[in-house]
Amino acid sequence: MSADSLEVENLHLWRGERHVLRGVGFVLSAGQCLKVTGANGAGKTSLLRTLAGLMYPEDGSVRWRGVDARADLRTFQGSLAYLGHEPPLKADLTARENLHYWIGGRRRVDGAALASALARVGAESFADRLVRTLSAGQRRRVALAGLALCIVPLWLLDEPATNLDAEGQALVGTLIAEQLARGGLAVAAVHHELPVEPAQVRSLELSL
Amino acid sequence: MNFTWFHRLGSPPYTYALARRLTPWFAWPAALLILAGLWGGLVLAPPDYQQGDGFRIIYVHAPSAWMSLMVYTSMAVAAAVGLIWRIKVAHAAAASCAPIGASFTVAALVTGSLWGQPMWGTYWQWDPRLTSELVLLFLYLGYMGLRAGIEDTQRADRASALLAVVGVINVPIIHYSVTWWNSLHQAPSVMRLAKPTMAASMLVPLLMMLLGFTLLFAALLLVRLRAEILTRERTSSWIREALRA
Amino acid sequence: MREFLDMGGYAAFVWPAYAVTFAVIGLNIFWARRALAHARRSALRRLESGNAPP
Amino acid sequence: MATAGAYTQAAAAVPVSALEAVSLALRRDLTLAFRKPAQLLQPLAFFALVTMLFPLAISPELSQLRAVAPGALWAAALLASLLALEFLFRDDALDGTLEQYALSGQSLTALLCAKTLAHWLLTGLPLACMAPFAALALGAPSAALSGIVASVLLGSITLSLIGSIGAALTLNIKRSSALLSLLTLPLSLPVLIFGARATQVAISGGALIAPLELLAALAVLALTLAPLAAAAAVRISLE
Repeated sequence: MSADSLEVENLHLWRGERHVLRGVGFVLSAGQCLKVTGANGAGKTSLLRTLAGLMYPEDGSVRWRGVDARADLRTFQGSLAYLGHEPPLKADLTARENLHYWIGGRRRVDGAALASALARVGAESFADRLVRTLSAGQRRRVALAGLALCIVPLWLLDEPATNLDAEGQALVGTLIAEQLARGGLAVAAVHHELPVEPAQVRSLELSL
Repeated sequence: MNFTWFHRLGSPPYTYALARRLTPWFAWPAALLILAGLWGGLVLAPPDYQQGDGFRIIYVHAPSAWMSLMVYTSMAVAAAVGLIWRIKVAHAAAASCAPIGASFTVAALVTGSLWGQPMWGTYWQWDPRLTSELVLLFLYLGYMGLRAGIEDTQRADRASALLAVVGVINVPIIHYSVTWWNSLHQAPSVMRLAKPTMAASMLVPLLMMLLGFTLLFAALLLVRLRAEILTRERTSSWIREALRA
Repeated sequence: MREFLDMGGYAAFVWPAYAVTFAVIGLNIFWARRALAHARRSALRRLESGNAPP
Repeated sequence: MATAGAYTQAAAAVPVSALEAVSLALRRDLTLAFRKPAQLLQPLAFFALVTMLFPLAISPELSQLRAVAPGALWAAALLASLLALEFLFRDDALDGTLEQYALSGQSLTALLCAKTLAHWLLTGLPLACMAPFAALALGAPSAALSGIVASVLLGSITLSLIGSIGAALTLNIKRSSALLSLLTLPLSLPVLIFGARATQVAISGGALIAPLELLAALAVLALTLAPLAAAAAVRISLE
């Protein structure tokens, strides 16, 4: 089996009249993190969604383990975790239920694992409250608990540290560091510094 | 098998130039056939022994009804090609079809009801063909509504293409169920000229009209296709040349 | 000629039917040409404004 | 350097079978629906209300109402299920759940099937349970009720499935309810025709089997094709 790697070549994406991605390319191998920066509207979210296979670029390719990701999209998508800039949580379910249904659809997960993930992100005090009653930062923490349970080789994170306090931002760094230490990859769109060991971080700046 | 022609058709500059060159080859024969069919249908064909001169509406009603169905089918085929192979030109063709088809569906409905008045004694009869035609009009309107509702061209292309394919699968089911429904209620079905016994002098103008309308559709499609390609295309070098020409 | 225009008493139905159909044909030709002219104009504008990518 | 194999060993996360994922999706939707019972009642109240309009608009004479009962019943059922369609994917699209479904590595078709099944359990099934009362109010004899329930049960499956395509296509269109009806109603006509016919036969006491078979055929056809189309439509809407 070839090593986990994400090779992106010459991505061009159009949204209506806008040329959003203009020849984006990078190579990322196991244990590396790509930090994507750029002004609002520079296409950070579009890049992540294109990498995830949600958007279809007009040109260019995304290769996973040396094979075009589109060749077997479902398997590729099963080996990635995507966290959009809104936490994918249902307002009318509790934090714990949300994780149960969200992560449970991807992997086996028992109550103990859920509890420890929630404890890890400091969410045990509000784990059984409806998400609609949680603050933006608390929701983000619940989403991070979900991410911590996504043991998959590729993480695609859109502004993972928004709405978080300093401690929460450090937590994002720890989670990414763990993912890299496992031999995983991460692509994170951020507008401030990622609290991750600089040696493992590569950078990509998107311009307007 | 050699699919080069298929890939070349997928290339906008090639299709644009081809459409431009082909248009007169469809437009003029269409005009000639329609004029000849008009002369044959209005002047040369004898009055029907039952319907008198009223039957002459068939020379515009039947071609319009044929257009409404043929255009929908063409649209669905183009849409499916665009959806499966992600060919922009095919989506452009599908988008060009809808207004043409919808307008001829309206023509078929109006001429049908104008034919109905002298034959049935009422402008509207829930006859299976007219009813199916009405449903078809709603399918066209839905397609155009969906297309207009989505701002992003690519997404509009793909969403409406899916709708066209779903619609074309449903058309025979709808037609069958409407016919079945109609047979239960025994409504009169008058719009049935005795086809096999139709005299050649009546039939030939009809065939000319059918062919003429089909060629007219091709010509209209080619012109609209060029417009759609121009609005979609982003590589400007060939556009500059195409516009200069 | 009058006989022809009278259409055996069906003039009130035959002629409107033909009129509607040929109006639809005429409108289609007009719309198609207008769409093309419009697309050409906006493509030219895009080229001139230099907004279009190479 | 870590390889794919190394990652898998470290992970040891047990994957989920498609069936488990589907049942989880189903349970999620049911749980959510019962947290908002008012939303569940709306289509039913609407159905009752529309049924009530007919006696008021036509005549209180049961014998007259009986003649229009099949049409009234099915038009009301069609409109009620249309009303409920708007909730089918809307919330999931807004909060990112659909995105996660599409990226879950499970078959999106199967997951959407689960969602549509949940939708049918919450709207089609209650409609079928209410149909006999509406039919009685419109003058149907009590012998006809079982046939009416059967026809609404079968027909509403198809309505939910066709509706799922329309709902998926209009996902990110603002104020889409009129468009949703324009897309869905023409496709639903066969259900209306066969369903009303079955109801009519049930009321007049004829042989029900033929129209019910036609309804079942439609349901099978919709069951095989609609989830594929809905999944494709959701993917297009997420693009």
